[in-house]
Amino acid sequence: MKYIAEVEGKEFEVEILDEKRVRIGERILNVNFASVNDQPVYSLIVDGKSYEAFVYPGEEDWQVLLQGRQFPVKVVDERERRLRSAAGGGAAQTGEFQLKAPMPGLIVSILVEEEQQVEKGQVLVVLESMKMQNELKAPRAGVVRHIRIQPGETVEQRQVLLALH
Amino acid sequence: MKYIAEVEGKEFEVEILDEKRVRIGERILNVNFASVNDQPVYSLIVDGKSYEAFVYPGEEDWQVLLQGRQFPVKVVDERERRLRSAAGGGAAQTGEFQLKAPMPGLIVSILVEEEQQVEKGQVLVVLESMKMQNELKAPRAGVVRHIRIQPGETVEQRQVLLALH
Amino acid sequence: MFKKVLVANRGEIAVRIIRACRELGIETVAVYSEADRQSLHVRYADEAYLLGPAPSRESYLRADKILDVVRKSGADAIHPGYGFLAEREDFAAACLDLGIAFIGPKPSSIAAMGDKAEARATVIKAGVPVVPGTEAVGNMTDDDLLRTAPNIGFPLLIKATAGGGGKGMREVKTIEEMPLLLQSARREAESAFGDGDVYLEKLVEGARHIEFQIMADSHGNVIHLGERECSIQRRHQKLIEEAPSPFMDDELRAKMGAVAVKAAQAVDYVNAGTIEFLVDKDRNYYFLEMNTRLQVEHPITEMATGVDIVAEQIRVARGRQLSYTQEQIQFNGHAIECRINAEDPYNNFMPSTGRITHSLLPTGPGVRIDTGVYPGFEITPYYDPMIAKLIVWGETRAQAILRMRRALEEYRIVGVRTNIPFHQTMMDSHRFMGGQYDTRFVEERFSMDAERKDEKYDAQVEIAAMLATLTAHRETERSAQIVRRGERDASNWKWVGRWERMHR
Amino acid sequence: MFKKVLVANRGEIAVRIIRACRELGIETVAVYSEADRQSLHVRYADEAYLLGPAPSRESYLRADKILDVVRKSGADAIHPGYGFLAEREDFAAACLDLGIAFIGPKPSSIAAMGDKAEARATVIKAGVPVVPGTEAVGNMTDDDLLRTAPNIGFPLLIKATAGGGGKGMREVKTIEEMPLLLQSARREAESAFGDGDVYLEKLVEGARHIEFQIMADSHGNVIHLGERECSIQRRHQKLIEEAPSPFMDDELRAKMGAVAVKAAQAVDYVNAGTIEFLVDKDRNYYFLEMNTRLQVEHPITEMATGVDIVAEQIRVARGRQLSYTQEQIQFNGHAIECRINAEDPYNNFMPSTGRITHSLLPTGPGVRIDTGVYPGFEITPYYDPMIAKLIVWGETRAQAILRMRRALEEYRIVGVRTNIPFHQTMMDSHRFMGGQYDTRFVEERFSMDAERKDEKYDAQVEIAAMLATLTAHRETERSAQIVRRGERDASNWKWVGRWERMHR
Repeated sequence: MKYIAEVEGKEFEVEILDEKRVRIGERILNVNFASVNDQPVYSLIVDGKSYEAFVYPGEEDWQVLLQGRQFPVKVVDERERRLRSAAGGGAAQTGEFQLKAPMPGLIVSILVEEEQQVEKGQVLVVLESMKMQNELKAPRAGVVRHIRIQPGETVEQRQVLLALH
Repeated sequence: MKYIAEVEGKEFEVEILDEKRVRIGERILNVNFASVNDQPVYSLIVDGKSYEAFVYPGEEDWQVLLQGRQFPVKVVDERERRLRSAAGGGAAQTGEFQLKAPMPGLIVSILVEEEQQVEKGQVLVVLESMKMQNELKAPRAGVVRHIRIQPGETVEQRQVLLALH
Repeated sequence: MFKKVLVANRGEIAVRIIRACRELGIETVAVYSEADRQSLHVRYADEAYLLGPAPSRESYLRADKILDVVRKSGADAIHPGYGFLAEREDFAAACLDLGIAFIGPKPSSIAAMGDKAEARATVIKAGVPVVPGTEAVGNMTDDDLLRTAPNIGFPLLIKATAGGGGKGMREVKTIEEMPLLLQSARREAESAFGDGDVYLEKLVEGARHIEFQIMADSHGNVIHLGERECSIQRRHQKLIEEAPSPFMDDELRAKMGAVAVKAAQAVDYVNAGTIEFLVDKDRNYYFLEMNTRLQVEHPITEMATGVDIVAEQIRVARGRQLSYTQEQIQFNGHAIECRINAEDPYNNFMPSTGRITHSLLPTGPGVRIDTGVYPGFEITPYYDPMIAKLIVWGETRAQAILRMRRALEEYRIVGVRTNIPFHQTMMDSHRFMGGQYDTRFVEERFSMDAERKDEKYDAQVEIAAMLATLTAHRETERSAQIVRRGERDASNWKWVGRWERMHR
Repeated sequence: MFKKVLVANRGEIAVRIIRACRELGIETVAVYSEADRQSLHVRYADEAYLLGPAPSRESYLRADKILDVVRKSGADAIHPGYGFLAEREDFAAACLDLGIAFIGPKPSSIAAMGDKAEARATVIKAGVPVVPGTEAVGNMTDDDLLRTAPNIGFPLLIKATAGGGGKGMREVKTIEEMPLLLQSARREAESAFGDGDVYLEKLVEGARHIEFQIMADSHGNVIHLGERECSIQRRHQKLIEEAPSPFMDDELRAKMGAVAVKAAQAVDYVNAGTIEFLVDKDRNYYFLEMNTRLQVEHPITEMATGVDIVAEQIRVARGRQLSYTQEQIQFNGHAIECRINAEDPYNNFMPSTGRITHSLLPTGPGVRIDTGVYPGFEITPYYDPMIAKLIVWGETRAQAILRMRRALEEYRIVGVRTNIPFHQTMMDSHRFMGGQYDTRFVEERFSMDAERKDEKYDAQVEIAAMLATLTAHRETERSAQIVRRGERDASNWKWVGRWERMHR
C-alpha cells in the first residue's frame, strides 16, 4: 500500500511492502512496529534504531509526539490523493465552522455578537475549566452566527457554542 | 440477597439490602463498594472506614488479600446452601483430581508411577519455571493414574499432567 | 502524638500528607467530593467521608461539613494542605474552638499575612525591604505622584488601583515622560474598570521569584531551609522550581534567610511557611508575600536538605521543638521540580480532561513523583490541572537537568494531554541550562518551536512520517477486519462460560 | 567518554544501566529475545537488536550474537549487568579482543574469583580469613580427618565432596561422636552421589550474610562503600537487603572494609565488585566469595552513600580515577530493599506468570523503584521471577521500616501474584524489627501466619467476608445482565463509526 505523508512542509512517499519492510522515497527499511498495550503509544525499530511516540488522530491529520516534539502529519493513500486532486483544493476554507467546547466548563464571557465579522485568531469565548480561563479563538476569519450559549452557563465537552460562516 | 460467607472457621450471614446497605449478622452497615479501574481491586468504605483489597476467584472460594494478609472466603447463597446440604457432604473428597501445571515450564522429574498410592503432600512432579524448581504436591491421598508427561517435556499453563483417584 | 489526622484536601498533596502520617503511625481521615470517590487519597486513607458534589464550593470549601467529619471520626488534628481552606483564618480558628490542632500557623498569623497592606506594613516595621510604591497610601493626585516618583526611582510602573491584567499599566523611564503616561493610564483604567485611580510601584527589572522555606516551633525557634527559585512561570502559575537558585550565593542566602526568619518572627509564626521575594539583577531583594502553609514545591527543599517538611509540620503542631537547629541544616546537591499539568502546550496550554488509560512513571535513582492519579482515573474539569510533580535530585545542577531530561523522556501519560513536552523543551533551552531567566522568560522569550532544528530534526521528521503512516495503515487494516468479522463478538460468552464453571 | 554502550542484559538492570548512560549523555544499544520485544529496556534504548528465541541460551547467553551487534551498532563499550554473561571470563576477554571496553573487571580477576578453590587460596595468601575447613586438601581418610578436626574447632560440619542439598551432611559437636557420624555421612554420600568422599568445615553458628561493596579504578585506588546485610534469604535467594547492617558498628565496618579492599587488591581488581562474608554471632567474619560484577542490591548502597555506582563503573571503565577517596564516602541514614518477585507466598512461593493488567507504584519521599515491567507487560516463565526492586531510605532504620511498610501497602500489581505480602509480614515481624535474624531465619523461624492474630485481625476477617460476598454478588449480577443483553455488542460498531468519521 502506498501513502503520501506530509510533515513540516515536506512530502514523503511511504510504501508498506510487508510486515517488516517499508519503502520511504528510494530506501527500503527494515521496520518492527508495535503498539504498546493497545494504547496510542507506538514502538518503532527501524534498522536497529528504537523510537517510541504517541500518535493521536487530529481533525484531519495525525499528531506524532516524538522525543518531546510534536509533528502534525497528513497521511493520504494514493487513491484518496487522486480523488482529492480531482475535486480541486481550497474547498476546506469555505462552509460553516462550529466552535465546540474543547473540554467541559463554565462560559465566563462571550466577546462577539451574532453577525459580527471576526478576524482569524480573535477571541470569541472565554471558558473556565480547572480554575483556568481559556480563550477560544477563531480558526479563520468569518461572520459569527448561532450563538447557543450564555455567560454563566455550564457546557459539556464538544458542545457546539457558536458557528462561523 | 442473602449469603453465607465462611472465613477462618467463622460463618457470617451477609445480606445485600440495597446498593448502600449490607446486613452482617445483626448489624446494618452503610457500604460504598467499587471496583478500581475494572480490575480485581476493590475499594470498600464501611461506615467511614476505607479498605482496599484484591479479590480473586479461587477454585472453590474467593481469595481476599487485605492489608498484607490473605483470607480465603467461601461464599454461598441461601439456595445453593440448601441444595448442597440436601446432596450431603463429603462428596468432594472422592472422584478424580487432575494435577494441572500452575504455570508454563519444563518437567524436570516425575517422582511417582502409575497405580502408585500417594499420601497428601507427597511430591508428584518437579516443574522448572523462571529458573526455579517447583514441587507439585498431592492435595490429598490417592492412586496415581494417567501420567501424560515425560521428563524434559515443556508444558503449557493448566495442562493436565496426571490424575489422582 | 496525634492519633488521627483529617486531611482537608485532595489530589497529590492529600496523598503526600497521608504518607507522612502513615510513616509516623498516625491514622488518617480523607474527605472527598462525588467526583473523587476513586481518588488515591480516598483509597489510601484509613477513613473516608463524602462532602458533597464535585464543585469545590460544595465540597472541599465546605468548612462546616469538614468540621462535622472531624466530630464524627474523632480526629484530633487537621492538615489543610495548600489551597482550599489552608489560608482561611476563620477555619483555623474554628478548629481550635473545636479543641483540635490545626497543622499550620495561628489564626492571627494567617490574618496578618493574608491582608497585603497589613503584611507590607508589618514586615516594613521589622526592617524587611518591600517593593517601593504608593499602594498603601490611597488615592493621590498627579502632582502628588510626580513629587513621590523620584523617591521610588525609575524605571517605575503606573498601576490601576482597581486593576489587573495589565490594563491601565504604564512603564515610566523618566520623570519627563511621566505626566503624559499618567493621563493615558488613568484614561485606560477609567474605561476598563470605571475607576481612574492609579498608584506607583518600582519596576523590578529582570526580576526573579525566589522564596525561602521557613520552619518555626512554638518555643520561639525559627529556621529557614534555604531558597527555591520559582521564576519559570506562565500567567503567574509556577511551572518549574529548583533548589538552590542558580542565582544565589552563600552570602546572599544567609542575608535573605535571616530576613525571611525576621519576617516570620514579626507575625509570631509557628509551623511551615514561605516568604516570597522578588530579586533584581543587582541582587536587591523585596518582600512580596508570605504563604502561611505548605507549598506545592516543598519537595525540592526536602531533597536538597533531607528534611521531611510534612513530618516536621506535624511535630511542631504537637508542641514539640524543631528537630533541627539552623546550623544542622545542610544543603546537598540540586533538586528540580516540573509540575505536570493536564494541558496541551501545542494548543495554548488549554486544559485537557478525560480518563487516564495508561501511564508509565519514570523511576530509578534520584527521581521522586508526587501524584494523585493513576491509570483508570478520570481528570475532571472541577479542580486544578496539576496531576503530578516530577522531582529529581542530582549532585550538581547539570546532573539534575540531565536526570530530569531522562525522566521526562520516560514519562508516559495516555488519555489526557500534558505539558511534558513543554518541560522537555525547557530542559533543552540554552538559557535555562545557563540559569539565565527571569519571571518573564516563558511569556517573552520562550517558544515550543525555538530549539527544534537541531541535528536530530531531519531524522525526527522522517520517523514521524513513518509512524503516522504505519498507524494510519494499521487502523485501516483493523477497521476492515472488524467489518469483515461481522456482528458476533464472542468475548462476553467466554465470560459467562467462566462464571458458570466457577459456580458448578 | 564512551559514545555508545551496549547493555547485554534485560529487565530492571538493563533499564538501570540505560538510565545511567542517558544521564551521562551516552547512547545505548539494547539486545532482546523474542519474548522481550515490548520490554522497557527495548523501549528506552536508542537502538535495539533481536538476539533470538526466548530461552536465555538462545538469546541473552549468545555471546557470539551479542558481539555481532557490537560490530553492527558501533558500540564502544559493553555493560553486562548481573547474571547471563557478567561473570564469563571468556566473554570479557572477547570484548577486549574486539577493541571495546568491558565495563567490569579484567578477565584474569573474573577467573581468579570464579574458581572457588583458587579464590580461597588467593585471599588466604592476602591474609583474609575464610571458613576453616579441608575442602581444598582433597580426599582424606577418617584418621586424617579426626586428627585435623580439633584444629578447625567444634561444632563443625561433615560435607560430601560431590554433594549438595544437605545429603551426606552431618553436624558434629564433639570429637567423641565424630567417628560414627563420619561413617553415616560417607554411607549417605555414597548412596546419593556414588562417591563417599567427605571434607570438614567449621559450622558458622547464627551466621549472617554481610557483603562489602568495592569500587576500584585502574590507577590502583580501591575503596569500599560500606556493607549490606543480606541474611533474609529463602533457598539461597536474597529477598531483603539493608544498609547498614543492624549488626555492624564503626569499628567492625572499618576492619571488614579494609579486609574487603585487601581481597580485591589480591586479584588486581578494577571496577565494582562485592566481597561476601559470613559473620558469626561473636563477630568473627569469613570470606565467602567475590561477585565480580554489579550486584542486584546495589541501590541500597547508592541511597546510603549518595554514590551512583553505575555511573562510577562507567567512569573507571574509561580509565578515569574514582570520584571519591575512602574518606569522602559518608554513610547517611538507612536503606532497605525488598525484591518483588512474581511468586505466590501463600502457595509455597510458586512462580506466577501472566500479563500485568494494572499497577500502581508507591512513590513520594524516600522511595525508589527499579523495575522493567509495566501494565500490559507479560511475565513469561523464561527468566528470573524478580520483577521489581522496592527501595526506601529513612533517617533511621526504624523510619526506613515504617516507610517500607507504607510503600508495600500502596503497591498494587494485578495480573500475577507477587511476594509483597511476604515482605509486609516480614516488616511486621518483631525479630526483623529488632534486627535479630540470621540466614536461616526465613526457612526456620518465619511463617506467613505467624503474626496474624493482632488487634486488627477480627475486623479484617469480617471485612474479608463482606468483600468476598460483595464481589460474588456483583459477579452474579453482571453475569445475569450479560445473558439478558444478548448477543449484540455495540462497541465494535462505535469504533467503525469513529473510523468512518475520520476518513470522511
